[in-house]
This record gives sequence, C-alpha cells and structure tokens, in this order.
Amino acid sequence: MNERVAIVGIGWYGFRSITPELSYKEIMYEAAVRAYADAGIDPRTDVDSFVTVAEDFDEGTSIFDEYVPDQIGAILRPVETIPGEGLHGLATAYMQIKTGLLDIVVVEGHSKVSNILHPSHITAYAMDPIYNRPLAANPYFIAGLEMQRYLYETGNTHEQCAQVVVKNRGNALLNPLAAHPAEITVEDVLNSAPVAEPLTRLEIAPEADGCVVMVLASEQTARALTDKPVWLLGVGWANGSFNLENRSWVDLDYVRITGEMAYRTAGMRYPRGTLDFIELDDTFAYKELQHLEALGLCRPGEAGYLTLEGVTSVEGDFPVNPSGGSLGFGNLLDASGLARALEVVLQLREEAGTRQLPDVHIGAAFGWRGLPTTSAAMVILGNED
Amino acid sequence: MTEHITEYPGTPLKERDFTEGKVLYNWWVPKADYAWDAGVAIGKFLAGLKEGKILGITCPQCGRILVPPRMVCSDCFVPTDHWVEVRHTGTVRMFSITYVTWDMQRLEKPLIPAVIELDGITPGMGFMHLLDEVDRDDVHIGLRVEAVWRPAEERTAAITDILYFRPLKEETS
Amino acid sequence: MSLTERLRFFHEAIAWKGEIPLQSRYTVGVAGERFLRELRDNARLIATHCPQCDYTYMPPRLYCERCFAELTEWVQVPPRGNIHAFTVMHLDLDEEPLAEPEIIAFVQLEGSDGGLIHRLKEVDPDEVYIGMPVGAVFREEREGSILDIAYFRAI
Amino acid sequence: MKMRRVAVVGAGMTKFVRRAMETADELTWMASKMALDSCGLNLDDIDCIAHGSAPDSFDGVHMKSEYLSPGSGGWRKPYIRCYVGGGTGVMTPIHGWYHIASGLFDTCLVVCEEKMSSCQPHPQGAFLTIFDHTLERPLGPNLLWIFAMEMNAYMHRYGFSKEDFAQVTVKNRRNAMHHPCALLGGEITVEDVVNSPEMAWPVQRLDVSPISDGAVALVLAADKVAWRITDDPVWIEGVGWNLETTYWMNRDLSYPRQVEFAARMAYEMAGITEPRKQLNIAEPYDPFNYKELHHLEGLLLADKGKAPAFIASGEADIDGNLPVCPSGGLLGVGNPIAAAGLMKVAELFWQLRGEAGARQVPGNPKRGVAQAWGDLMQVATVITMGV
Repeated sequence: MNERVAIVGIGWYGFRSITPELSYKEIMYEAAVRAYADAGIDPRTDVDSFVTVAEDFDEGTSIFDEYVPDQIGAILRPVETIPGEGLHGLATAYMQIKTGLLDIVVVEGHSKVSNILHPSHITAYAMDPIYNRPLAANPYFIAGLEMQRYLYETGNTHEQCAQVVVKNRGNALLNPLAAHPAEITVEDVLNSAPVAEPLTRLEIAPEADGCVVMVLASEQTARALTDKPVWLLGVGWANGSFNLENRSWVDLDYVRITGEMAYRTAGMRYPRGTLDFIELDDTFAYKELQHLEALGLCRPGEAGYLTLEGVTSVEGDFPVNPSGGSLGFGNLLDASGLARALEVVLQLREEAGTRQLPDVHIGAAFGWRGLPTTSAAMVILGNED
Repeated sequence: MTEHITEYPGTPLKERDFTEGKVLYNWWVPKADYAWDAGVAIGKFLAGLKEGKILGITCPQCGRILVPPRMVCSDCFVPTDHWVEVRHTGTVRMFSITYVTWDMQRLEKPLIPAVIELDGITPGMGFMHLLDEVDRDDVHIGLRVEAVWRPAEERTAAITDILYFRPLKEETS
Repeated sequence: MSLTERLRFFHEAIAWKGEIPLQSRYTVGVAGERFLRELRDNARLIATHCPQCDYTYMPPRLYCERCFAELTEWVQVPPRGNIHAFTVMHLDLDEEPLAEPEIIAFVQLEGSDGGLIHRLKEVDPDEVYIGMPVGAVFREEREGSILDIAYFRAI
Repeated sequence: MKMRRVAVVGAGMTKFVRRAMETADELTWMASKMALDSCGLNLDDIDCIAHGSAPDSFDGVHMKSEYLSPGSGGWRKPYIRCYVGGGTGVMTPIHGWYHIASGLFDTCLVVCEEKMSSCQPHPQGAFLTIFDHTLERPLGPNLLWIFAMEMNAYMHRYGFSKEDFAQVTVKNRRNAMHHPCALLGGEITVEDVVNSPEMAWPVQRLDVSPISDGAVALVLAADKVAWRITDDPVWIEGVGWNLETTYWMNRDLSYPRQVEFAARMAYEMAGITEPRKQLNIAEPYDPFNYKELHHLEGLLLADKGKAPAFIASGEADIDGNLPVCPSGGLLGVGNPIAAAGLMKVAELFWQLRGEAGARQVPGNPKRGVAQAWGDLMQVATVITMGV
C-alpha cells in the first residue's frame, strides 16, 4: 500500500450564479486545464484514473458519466463516477492511490445548478415516495423542522445563526472566487422573508455554478511533481438514518462518525487544538453551528456563542469558513465539498491572497449532501512533511 | 447457488395486479425541466444550423475536423480552432430500422435513424439523424445521402432544422 | 492552454430547453401493504417492533436498519402523540409563496420510536409548541395512502 | 510493494422478476441479508458499504443511494455509491476492492440493486435521457437504436448472420434453466430467435435481455480476515475499468476497444498472460446476444470476428474448456442493470467454490473473469477471480 497521498494540483472555473458563456463540458475543461498546469502533468500520459462526482437529476441526463471523459482528457482511461459529495470523490481517489495499483488520480466535481428550472422538485424527488413525498411540500420543511428542534434543545439562538450569515458573506468579500459576498447585518437576516420558520431566506446558501478539479498523487510522485504538496492526513465519511422519522434532529450521528473516522485516520486525538481552521458545510446557517458541535470542535450549545464572540471569525482563534462557506461562496450542490477543500488547499499553500490566514499547517474540509440526506464526508489536509 | 439456499426472495407481479388493486401503489411525475447552457461549440453549431450551415472545428494538433464540434480534441486534449463549413452530403456508416418509439409504442411507418459520415472532413466525423424518402430495402451501409432542410423562416437553431437525410439523387458516379 | 475562443455577446449564449420525461409508479412494499391497508380499512396505525434493539419503527419497516433482522412483530400504535418539531411553510414546491402558510410537524406517536410527518390544521401557528399533544384526523374516503390521514390537530 | 489481498467470502441475491412487489429498499435488504447470512456475519461485522446502482430514473428516486442506504446496511457506516451505467455491476466489487486494499477497512458489503419497473410508461423510456440533450434527444431516440447500429456495424464488418447471434440466446436461456433466480430459463431454438418480432432491425425481441427488478450482494474481506470467515475464499486477482469517448457516432463500433483496455489492466494485475488458457470460466456482459460475442473478442478470449465460431464449437458450453455465461447471463437470468453485472461476479464466486449446484462447471475451475458494459457503448469493467 502507498503510504501517503497528496494533492499536487488544483484548478477551478467560476463561481457565479449563472455561467451562460460556457457549457458544462467547457467549464470542466477550463478547470481541468488549470489543475493539470498547476500539477505539471499531461492527462493523456500521466494520469492513471479519473473520479468524477455527479447526480443524474442535477445534470438532466441519465448515466451522466457518458459525458465526462473527453473534456478532462480521460478517454480510454479508467474513469468512475461517484454520485455523492465531492469529498466522497476525494476519498475514492485517496483509496485508489493507497492500494498501490494507481499513482496519479484526478477528481472532478461541478455545478450547473443554474440550468435546473425547478430545484425544489428535484430535491423532492429524492424523498421517500410512500410516506413523505405525497405531502407535496417544499423540502425546505426538513430544514425548518431540524433548525427549530436544534435551537430548542441546544439553546443556540436565531441571532447566532444570523451571525453565521453575516460572518460568512463578509468573509466572501475578500474571496475573488466567491459568488455571493455581502455586507449585511443580523437584523437583515432575521427580517428576511420566512421560508420554513424559523429558517429565513438569507439563511439559505444561494446557489452558484462552477467546477473544481484536483490532482492527487502518491507520496513519491507528489514530491517529484511539486514542492508544495498538501497531504491528505485523514479521511472520513458516513451515512445516518435516511428516514425522517427515525433520525436524530439535533446531535447528528453521521457527522460525529464522519469526524471520528477522519480524526482516527489522521492520528488526531485533540482536533480542536490541532486543526488551525475548518471549511464546513453551511447550506443553511444553523448547519455551521450544528456541524461544529457534531464534529466535537466545541461543546453542544457552544457554537452559537463562539460565533457571536468572533472565535470562529478569520481573526478569531478557530476560523470557520474563511472562504465564505456556501453562504458566501455559493451552494454548488454535490461539488460544495470540493470548494471547501479548494479553500483549505489555497490556505495551506499560502495562496489565499488578502484572506490568507497566518501560519496555518492543518485544516479540514467537511461536506454534507444537503436535503433530504444524512450523508457527510470529511478530509483533513496538512502542509508539513 | 450454494445448494443449501433453497428459496430466493422477490415477489413477481403482473401488470393486472396493479389495475385489479391487488397491490397498493403511489404515482409521481417529477418536474425535471432544464435549460442547458449550449456554450461556445454547440452554441455556434446551433446558430449555424439556423443559417442552413453544418459547422465543424479543427484540432490544430491531429488536424481532424470535428463534427459535432467541441472546444477540446478528445485524443490530443488540445483546444480546437478554425471553424469550417461542412458539406451537406455524406455516407451512411450505421443505421437501424425501428418499429418502436422512445417509449415503446408500435410504429407503422418505421423510423430510420442513421449515423451519417459527412463528406470532405475526417473519416468517421458526423452525427446521428433520421433518413426519409427512402425504402427500407434500399438503406445500406455506404448509402450516399444529402440533408433536407426546414425552410429558412421555420428554423429555430436546432438539430431538427435538418428535417432528415435522403438518398443523394444527382450523384453520377 | 484553455479555450481559444469565447462568446463576445450575451445574445450569442443559447440555452437549450428540455426535460427528463418520465412518471414513477412505486409499490408500497411488504411493510407498506400491511400498514396502509390497516389505515385504509380500519383507520388504525400499526408499527413493527425489533425485539433485539427494542425499537418500534413507525412508519413500519420490513427489517431493522440497526441490526438488519427481519421484523415480524406488529404492534398497535394510537393515532396520537406529541409534536417533536414543527415549521410554518411559506413556499410551495415551485418555490412560490403559498396562499396560506401551512404548518408541517413531525409527530412522535405514543408507543413508537418514530412518528409521522404531516400537516397540522385547526390551530394558529403561534399557539403551536414543541411537546403539544396532537391527534390524527382520518378521511372518510380512504384509499391506502399516507394522505388517508387528512391532517393532525390539537387534542 | 505488495497489494493487500481481498477475497469474496459471501454472496446473496433476490429473484430477478419483471415487476417486484417489494420496494427497491426492501429488495436491497433481502440481497444484503442473504449475503451476510451466507458467511455467518451480521451487520456489525461490516466496516463499510460499497453500493452500486444505475439510472435513478428507473427506481424513480433522485440521489437513489440515500434512499437505498438503509437496505444496503449503510446506517451509521461509511457508504459510497459508484455508478457507471450498465458497467456498475462489475465496477461495484472493484469499488469494494479498493475500500479494503487501501488498508482503511477489513470487511465490505458490496450491494447492487435496480428496480426498472417503477419507470412508467415503459422502462425503455428512461433511456431517452442517456442521449445528448441538445443534438440527439430531439430526434426521439430509443436505446435500441444504438444497439441496433452497433449490431449492424458488427454484422457488416464480418458478414455474420442473425443465426450466428441467435445461438447465444439459446445457450444462455438453457443455462438459466438451472438458475433458481432466473426470469427466462428455458429451451428455445435458433429459429424461434430469428423469427421473433422485429423491434429495431437488426434487433429482434429474442435478441434482447428482459427489463427486470432485482438485487445482488457480496461480502468482501481482507486476506487474514477472509480465512477466519470461510475455508474457501475466492480472491479478487485482477481489476480493470475503462471509458471510451462520448462521441459514439465518431467511433468504429464493430470492436469494443475499451473492453480490451480494461481486460489488459485486469489481466496484468492478475498475472494472466494467456487468458484463453489460464481462465476457466467467462461471464461477458450479454444484454443482447451479439454483445456476448462482441465482448468475448474484447476480452481477448476469441479472435476478432471468430466469436460466433467459438460458441458454435461447443467449447463455450458448461462442459466445454471455457464455459461462457454458465449463469444463464442477462438473456436468461434477467437484466436489472446494476445487479446484472454483480450477478455474474456472484456466479464466479459460487462456481469457483463448487457451489453452483445444477450449473456447476465440471473439473473444479480455478479462475474466472466477469465483465460488464455500459453507457453509450462506452464503459468496460472487468474483474478476474481465482481460488
């Protein structure tokens, strides 16, 4: 088995609410060309396997992996599509390299969510067809139920959730990649239109188009290719209970298990003290708090307080979502996890420009597949040898 | 099968079990509507169709003229360049004569889908379309065909701006 | 290098409209048949109990997702329980504003570890609270669907 | 650096039926439970789940993996789905293989499911949306079109007759008579096949495998763990997968290059230099009868254009020196897309353990190859196993 695996190249296209100037094939090509240039490789000769992340109904095409190989230079090569979170794709590439059979693996994930005319109908089509879908309710009700119960049990407040939006969309102002930066206040968030009380419109991450491609390599190859390898120290992923009626609405078992696996594979016993920062899913504002607590990065009920106190801001002791998170960067559906990981790589390579965090060595990216799933994945990255 | 497994799960049903109420079931029609960005290559191809042109694009490295056009050459992974107008005649490379629609309704008059290799560009380049004005027995691999266009004012920048391909008449050879 | 050519004018950008045209027919399954026929014929709710995990699945399942054992023990569950969580919905499936906001609640049914997600009616949103006792209102004309329960209301 | 060895230690499957009463999730559980029972394990002994299923439009659920996670045993476990069209059935055990070979896990439940009958008005309609949304769908294509064109190209190149292809349907349906889960086992004749109704010339009704619902599951275990679970583990010796260009209309469809590339990858890993001698059983993907021949050539088990002669020679029968599709294949057992490919891998598992009952290939076979195909004539997934 290969010992260690590193990210040796990153490339992206986007991120904006619409991308009418290019087709999905063309944004994939743009991101892939940048990643291959960054890694210094030619996909036609150097890459052993390609992993892409896509869901048929997000793309509007069945068996979407048919439409993937040409634009990322992968024809007549091993190519596999993972219908899952972008970080599930990263974990798959990690496993493929660790077997020793494959040396360089490319991971691709994109969003053309602007091409979906009725996104809520697509999300509703993922719900249980016998017990939940017949209600024909907008799937945001799941987030409404979860947020209400979460605030009720943990004592976090709606203002603290609003502060997450203020922080993340504010962080996005310093991130040229982000699609939805904004200077807003807690009052703006609390007064925005109610969607699924207590959830308001501004607490829902606005969608964005874009593509992320990453090149991973085994240790030996990574050292040959780049002097700034970003090591995959730990990986973790897990599912919870799919049915709405038997899942825990507050302490998310699947997030806890995902974190435990990632920490274990990274040999990390005290994550809060070892991680310098984290990029984690904030598809809904309350989710950032809920995920922080479920990942054991603060005590239950403490996440809201830490956010209001500024501990999780870019100047704070434990920055959360310096990229702007999905709220500021834009919700890329299943590719969101790759956008989180992209930020962690940029920070660890000290290429994050004006939002560069000082002296960072270990960061994590956590992704959730969004409504109505209980499926999460996480990677822990480091820049030290 | 492991010999000691004797009974396998799974309860087969007949279509009438649904109509006769033997099993309960739910129905759902997803609103899965999309507006896919055509982008540069296909956008220009569609615009060309509206003007009654079939456009291809060239790979500078391997020299192939690619139809349908694409912004990257699949073999070379090099960006393509130099648009080319392609002739409206070609050769049938593959075909079928189908008596069922996409959702398996029976057709009296068969549809004849075919892959047409267009003249004057790299062998194999072309696209799938329908044949018409031809008897099923006359269709063969190698049949020379020409495009039949929708009247200009009715064209909408779509693959269906070409109505169909029909056998080439005036080919003298 | 990347694309050698890009669009110059916005009007050059074409979006091709289309759909995935299909309809889906779902059998309700082994557990669903028994649950929904009982609901239709007798306006009663039944659940499956896993003796090993001592977990009562509502809605009932053919198997326990925790220990994977087949569930053969059916138990009666009263059509009432307490609100575990509720939300006031303002958007419909098309993300258009609802004419009237509606309440959707997760009702934990007595004697079960699960419950049902359903609409709450005959109550004003600001009178609803977590823990509130509610009961199912059954339709007269039932056909073996979760919608045979019209809604839940305060009891 | 030696790769960690991974074995199949258990398998289970449901009947393949045209319309199942059970929900997709219940079918998935039935196969998974049988696989665990077959090797005396329970869900707690499983470290991770490798799930595989094909178009969501069949079962009628978006993000189908989430809906099927309970039935796959995914509750509070690492769980990833892979999906490469029809090739998923053989991609999923490869997906499971690198879960364990990476060193992250010791045991893995591999499960594939498809419930095509939920797709209305006819499951075939779902295949409209595998074509390009802008340049092909407006023509109203049916999946039969592209199969018919490939069959046509293959026939045209070598001058095959429909009888050459019909013999495959006859062989596989005969073999399927001994498969307890088979949908179409039975004795038919070449004449029945060549006189069956024309659907999309040259494709006729009995050239095609049936729409089906079904699920299959395997249990994989790492080297030492496998020996503790069973006395005869079946080792995954070679894995290979490959994807051709999207532009099927620009390709010569008479020969599947991607199958050859995937086969070479798997043979190289398994140390197979002369596949025709070293392999004792072959399960090429047979959604259509001509495809079995097409894939035998791609798998380097028959010379180009010579596959029909190889089948006619009787060498491919159960008692031949290289039995092909002893399971009965998709044509006989059924074709619930993702589960169909995994049924072939399960067949190798039972055959190489001598547990195939009435279908058992004599002369205790040592090594077998299973292959799946998918997408627009485009993906190949190959796995070789041995004892």
